[in-house]
Amino acid sequence: MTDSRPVLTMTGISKSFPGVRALHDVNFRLFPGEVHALMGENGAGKSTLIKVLTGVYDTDEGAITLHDEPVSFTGPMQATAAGVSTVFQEVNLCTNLSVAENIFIGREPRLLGAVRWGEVRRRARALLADLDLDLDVSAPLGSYSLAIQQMVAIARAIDIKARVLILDEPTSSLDADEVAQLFRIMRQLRDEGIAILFVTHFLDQVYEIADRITVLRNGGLVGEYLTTELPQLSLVEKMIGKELDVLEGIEEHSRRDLAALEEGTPLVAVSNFGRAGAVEPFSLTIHAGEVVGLAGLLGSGRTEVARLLFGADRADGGQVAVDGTASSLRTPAQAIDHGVGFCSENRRAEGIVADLSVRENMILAMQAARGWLRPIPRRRQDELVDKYVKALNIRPADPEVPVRNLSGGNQQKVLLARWLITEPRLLILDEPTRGIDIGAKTEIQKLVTQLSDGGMAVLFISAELEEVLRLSHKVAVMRDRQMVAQLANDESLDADRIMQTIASGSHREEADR
Amino acid sequence: MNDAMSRYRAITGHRLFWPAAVLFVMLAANTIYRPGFLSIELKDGHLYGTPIDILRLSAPLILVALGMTLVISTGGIDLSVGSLCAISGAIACMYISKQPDQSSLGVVVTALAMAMGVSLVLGAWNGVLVAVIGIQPIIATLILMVAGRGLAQLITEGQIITINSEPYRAIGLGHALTLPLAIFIALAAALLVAAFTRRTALGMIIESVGGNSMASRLAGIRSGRVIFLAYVISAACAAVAGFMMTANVSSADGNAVGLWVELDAILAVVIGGTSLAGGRFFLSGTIIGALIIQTLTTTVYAMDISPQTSLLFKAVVVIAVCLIQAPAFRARFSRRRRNSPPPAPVADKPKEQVPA
Amino acid sequence: GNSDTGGGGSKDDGKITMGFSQVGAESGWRTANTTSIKESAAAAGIELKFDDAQQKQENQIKAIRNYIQQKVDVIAFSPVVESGWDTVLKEAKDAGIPVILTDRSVDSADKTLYKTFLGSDFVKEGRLAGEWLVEQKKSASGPVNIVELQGNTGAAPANDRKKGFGEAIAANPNLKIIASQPGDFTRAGGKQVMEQFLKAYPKIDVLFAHNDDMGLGALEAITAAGKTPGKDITIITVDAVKDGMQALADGKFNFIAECSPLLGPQLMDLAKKVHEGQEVPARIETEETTFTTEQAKEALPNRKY
Amino acid sequence: MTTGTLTAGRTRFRLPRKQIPVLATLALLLVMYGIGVSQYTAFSNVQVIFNVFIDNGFLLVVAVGMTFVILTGGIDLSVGSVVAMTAMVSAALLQDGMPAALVLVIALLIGPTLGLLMGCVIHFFEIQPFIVTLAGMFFARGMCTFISGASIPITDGFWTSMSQERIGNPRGNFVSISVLIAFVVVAIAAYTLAYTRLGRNVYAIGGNPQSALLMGLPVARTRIAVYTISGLCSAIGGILLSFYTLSGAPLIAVGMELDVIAAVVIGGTVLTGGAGYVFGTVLGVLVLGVIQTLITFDGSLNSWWTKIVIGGLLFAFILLQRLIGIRYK
Ligand SMILES: Nc1ncnc2c1ncn2[C@@H]1O[C@H](COP(=O)(O)OP(=O)(O)OP(=O)(O)O)[C@@H](O)[C@H]1O
Ligand SMILES: Nc1ncnc2c1ncn2[C@@H]1O[C@H](COP(=O)(O)OP(=O)(O)OP(=O)(O)O)[C@@H](O)[C@H]1O
Ligand SMILES: [Mg+2]
Ligand SMILES: [Mg+2]
Repeated sequence: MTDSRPVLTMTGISKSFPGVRALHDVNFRLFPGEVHALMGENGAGKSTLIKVLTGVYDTDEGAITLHDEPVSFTGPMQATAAGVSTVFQEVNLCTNLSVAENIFIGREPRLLGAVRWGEVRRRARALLADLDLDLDVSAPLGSYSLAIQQMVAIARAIDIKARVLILDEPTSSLDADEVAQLFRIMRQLRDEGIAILFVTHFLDQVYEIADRITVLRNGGLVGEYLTTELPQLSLVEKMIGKELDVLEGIEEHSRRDLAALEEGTPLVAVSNFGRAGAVEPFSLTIHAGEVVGLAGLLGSGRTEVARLLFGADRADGGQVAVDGTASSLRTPAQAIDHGVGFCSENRRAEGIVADLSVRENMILAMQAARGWLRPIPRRRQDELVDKYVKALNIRPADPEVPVRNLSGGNQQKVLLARWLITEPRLLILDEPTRGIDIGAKTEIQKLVTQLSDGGMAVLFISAELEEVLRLSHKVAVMRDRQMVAQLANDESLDADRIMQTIASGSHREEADR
Repeated sequence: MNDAMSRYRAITGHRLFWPAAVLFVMLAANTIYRPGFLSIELKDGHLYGTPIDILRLSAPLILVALGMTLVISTGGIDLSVGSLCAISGAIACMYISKQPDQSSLGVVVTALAMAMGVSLVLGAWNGVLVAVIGIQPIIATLILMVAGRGLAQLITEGQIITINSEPYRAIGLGHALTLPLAIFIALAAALLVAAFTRRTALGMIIESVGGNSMASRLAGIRSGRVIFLAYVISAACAAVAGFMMTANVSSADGNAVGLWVELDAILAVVIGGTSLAGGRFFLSGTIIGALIIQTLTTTVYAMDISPQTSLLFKAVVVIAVCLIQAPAFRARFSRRRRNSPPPAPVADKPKEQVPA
Repeated sequence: GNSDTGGGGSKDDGKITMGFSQVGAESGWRTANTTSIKESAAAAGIELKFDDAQQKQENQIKAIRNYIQQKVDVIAFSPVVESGWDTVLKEAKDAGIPVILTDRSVDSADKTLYKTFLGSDFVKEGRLAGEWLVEQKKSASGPVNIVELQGNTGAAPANDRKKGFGEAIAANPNLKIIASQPGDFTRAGGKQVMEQFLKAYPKIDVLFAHNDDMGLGALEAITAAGKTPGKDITIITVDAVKDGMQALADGKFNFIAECSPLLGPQLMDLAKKVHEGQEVPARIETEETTFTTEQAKEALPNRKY
Repeated sequence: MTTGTLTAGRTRFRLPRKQIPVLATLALLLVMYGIGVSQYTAFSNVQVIFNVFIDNGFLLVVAVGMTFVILTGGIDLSVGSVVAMTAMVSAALLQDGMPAALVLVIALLIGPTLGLLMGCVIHFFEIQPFIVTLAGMFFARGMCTFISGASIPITDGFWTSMSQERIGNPRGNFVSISVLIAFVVVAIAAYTLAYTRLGRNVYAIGGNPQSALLMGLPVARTRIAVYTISGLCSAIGGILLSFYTLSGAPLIAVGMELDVIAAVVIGGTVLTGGAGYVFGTVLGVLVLGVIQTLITFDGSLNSWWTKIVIGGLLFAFILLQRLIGIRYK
């Protein structure tokens, strides 16, 4: 399965940021022709290890060798040149450039120094087709959803044809189909002898594709294991340092009687709500205490629905009733006034304010709702922040560090906290568990059920169908920017039936249930 | 030893340390050149000396720069402040000059109110262009920068309006507690802006809008209003600065008042550590920045650096100031040893490794 | 001979059209100059096309080009700088449009490019100021310390006045300029620089300011330092605008070399002559004088600007 | 209802949308020109248009350089002073009798060198471009006054012929050599931005410098290059200005950086970087030029009304441009 000589070794790597020791004496090996999963909780140091490897950060201590040659890259440019191709954790592409250009920039096919644009587009189309994507490659990347951007980033990295391919949480916003496509290609590359480093928080995916696992905890190395020799439970134990409580109770919760929940005036009811070019008009009612899941494939318009309901985009037409009275949801501020909260899937562009501290990021929405003239007393801020830092296990637990210094998963938790603090009546969660480790994920799922028991309505979007099924009372299915069905989450509903609904196209009759 | 070391770190790590150090070095250099530079004497019950001059002369710049700090923090820029200074000064002086009793307090208060009113309207105009219509700030305020100069001259009809009004003069030259009143006005404005932004949530909201406007919008911040407010505050600050500049020479010159002050103000803001890209702002840094700029100007006169070379001198100082402040520069040139890192999380189990 | 085939503002109704490009509106002096030109044009029945170049040579060149396009009868302008006019003046010459320079001259080698120059001689103004000082201080035995407030670095009036003044005071080696800084022709600038001079140099006998405004600003600094302007420090300036004359009459200034902005009537006169093809002298200097305190008291009541 | 049709729908919408801002600017420019023609008879003269180019050739070249800088999200305040310094150095060297060819080479080297230095400081020491180029502006202007306090005329034969050569009909409608040089610069710049790696990297850095770095693009090299390019363009602009005025004056082109930035931004380039075209910059320069021409043709405005009207026209233009932009969004 693997060669005996590692293509890449990292020995004794240490890296500290002011006040934080991100990595301490970590060893890591990568063999040709293997998929090697790097595992650990949020903030364990996975991304930092990758950034040290690719020269984004200098190491404090330690050595890296590539093909037995000591290397010390000054940046991704050098790393790429040496045959290390990387997809970093957050989508790191330029949204102002076209899709095709994002794939090829820096390595464009040229003729006498001039970029051959036709060729660039043609190749990009071919490459994306291989990933089962049909995009307008000359449209700016920013016009596509985050998941598609993620796929484009993967396409770019794969096409570099490097000897080492690094993928830092590439699957965090992809659904089963795309993951399958990605894995097909990863296997193909592995069989060609390429070494692949893969970071994910999905255990199933690890067991599906990885040959070897390295576990980090708190910046330290726990160990390196063969996947076949490490059962799931002990993997989890090694990651979090203790045993994980199971997800009991959550399942039963969602299968409660929908009819009982849907009595009385809905909290939010929209009809014929839509926006040209984004989503076809749809109707949806959400009751207090109800969790509505949105299912659909990549680009099916789930995010667009969420944005419309929050007023982030303005609907072209349709009626909105909040608590049975006609209202409008035309701006986020308006929606917040009605008690709606929205946690965006794109945390870097639409979520965190990188300059501000963890505390400020958390209280931002609440402060905005109160208006700037009524600052939240500092003591109250500290209480709230403290509560959620503990509840969501945010690390480092210092609320005054700039949020930019947090690991991706921890940033996501900060965003969640921002909305939980406002105690909304309807909380729209677009991929809330993106990039969050299993421990925190169960915490969040528990939280959602608790909140809905307490009367909060939740609109839950996730690329993971199981998660949607586990939590929702009702699942709305999207396809081609159309809401094709709304299904009660009873015993008969499972992932297969949802996939069938999507596949078999429009089920208008069911939608008007 | 470790303790002293970390205290040293803490001081040099403070964001005001380097700007303050630069200011200190400049003052020291002047004192070496002319030992009397820092001397202050009491004349007619007023403190008199170069340091006092620097404080008094930097007062208008501090005012303008305070407003500019907020605008820059929202991710904008306000080029019109110089013209606004000219307009406010022109209106005030023009009105006073037309009155029979120029020294009456009522007249001066009316003049100030009128001028302030117009400035606020013009600030609101900037705010509307940027926040409502969505024109790029640099162009939106350029319009008023060009047209505002014309307006100021229209008001004064191109003449220098000389006034003879004691209360008005006091804004620029009056004294309180042996110190120039201008210093107190600037200080009061600084405290007011600080209270306005830091005692309320305005400061954080401005920083949030400047840091990531899309995220702020989705957090429910009505960023338009915040941006609008920043331009209005900037205009108000500029108006007061205009009063000070004109009161200082008891005359309004529509063409000269506040000429290029916008550049100095932006420079002061940037030296103070606020990024032109928006986000975090530092009022105290801005004030030190303004003092540095005024000290630089005064140094040129005090050392009688020849006019032919004074700009070269300024260039050298500005770049030196920035280099010293830049962490990347210092990092490159100081081979300091790293402090011992925070205690390592002890790995509780021996590390395992499997053979290939 | 310039045949007007219509177009532009100049119908062939015998009315002269003049294109005038002004430097800007950077000072009270300049504004008075502009007003004088506008008023006299109206009085002389000349249609004036006025353009404000805002201190930019490029703008003036553009303006002159546009006047050529509009086929005006006469072009007049006050050059922002001395050099760099040959190309556009040649175009004017080719188009048969006569050019008159006012206020400041140009350094073209080809003197046929313009008909005449009307204006003041900045060097002379500086010299007059210097000569008066030499006369005043001829009995001084010890050194006389002079400080100078210059105009904008590089501006022609600043350069020339400095030059003229320097030449004149060279006559007496006791007269020494101990410091010289630009006050940018503004009161605020004059004041700020003077404040520092007063602190840096305990003994200042004479102040020479390149214009009244800087002198007026310096006055305040001198008063604030507890000195008496006009007595402790002799003040000499250039321009003779109203506020300056007032200061002179009050004895705060000691001497002003006039630089008259009232070029309008003479300019219109010249324009007519040039348009009719008459010969005019190549250089006409405006009638200018100098003022002492007594003369200022007399002249002040009928001072227009 | 398939993805295919959706994609097609987007394509139909996208093509014009990308060009709309530029087209709107062009249309408004034409409207402004039309107003001029209807108001002033001589305005319709073709030479008026040529003059706009002749008078703004150097501005155009400098604005092209600035476009590169602004596209990366930077700013270069030193351009006006570098223009002046180049003209000043040329004039001074020519006065000393140095051969024209050598003077050209030297003059064209100074600007890029300064640009290179500024670029290095900006990139390696992570200092904001605003301050670094402001220091550069002080430096270059200081060099001007240092070289000479007064203006220096240029009498060199090469310069005079470059200045006075009329291409076209010398008695009728003509352009100057500077205009041709400016067009060549524009063409090269447009090509560079659209078809070379350097150009594309400029856009990428403007879009997101962090991402550009992580994508393995040569951020350092590109960033330093744009300031060097801007310095080069300023130097060319300085030479053109010295052709234009046949002199070097220490105070020339004061405040030009603002005109240049305005032209670039009016032309649709976004100050935060990542979006814009050289062609837009050409339009931006023309807008400023035509406004200036309109004012001169009017000739009835006094000094302060001139400023107010310039501001007003600028406002009207920007407002319409913006409103059209919103409408088609
Ligand atoms: N630039 C930085 N400055 C300061 N601290 C940082 C910086 N980058 C990362 N850290 C800290 O280093 C630690 C490791 O972060 P890293 O991003 O490597 O985590 P991760 O394992 O990738 O987590 P996740 O699963 O959430 O992505 C975290 O505690 C984080 O706060
Ligand atoms: N197959 C596709 N072809 C072209 N564009 C697509 C496609 N799918 C999605 N898009 C783009 O994605 C956006 C709509 O996706 P939206 O973000 O609503 O999807 P989603 O259901 O949330 O899926 P995800 O977030 O998983 O991508 C639109 O802006 C559209 O331009
Ligand atoms: Mg990570
Ligand atoms: Mg989505």
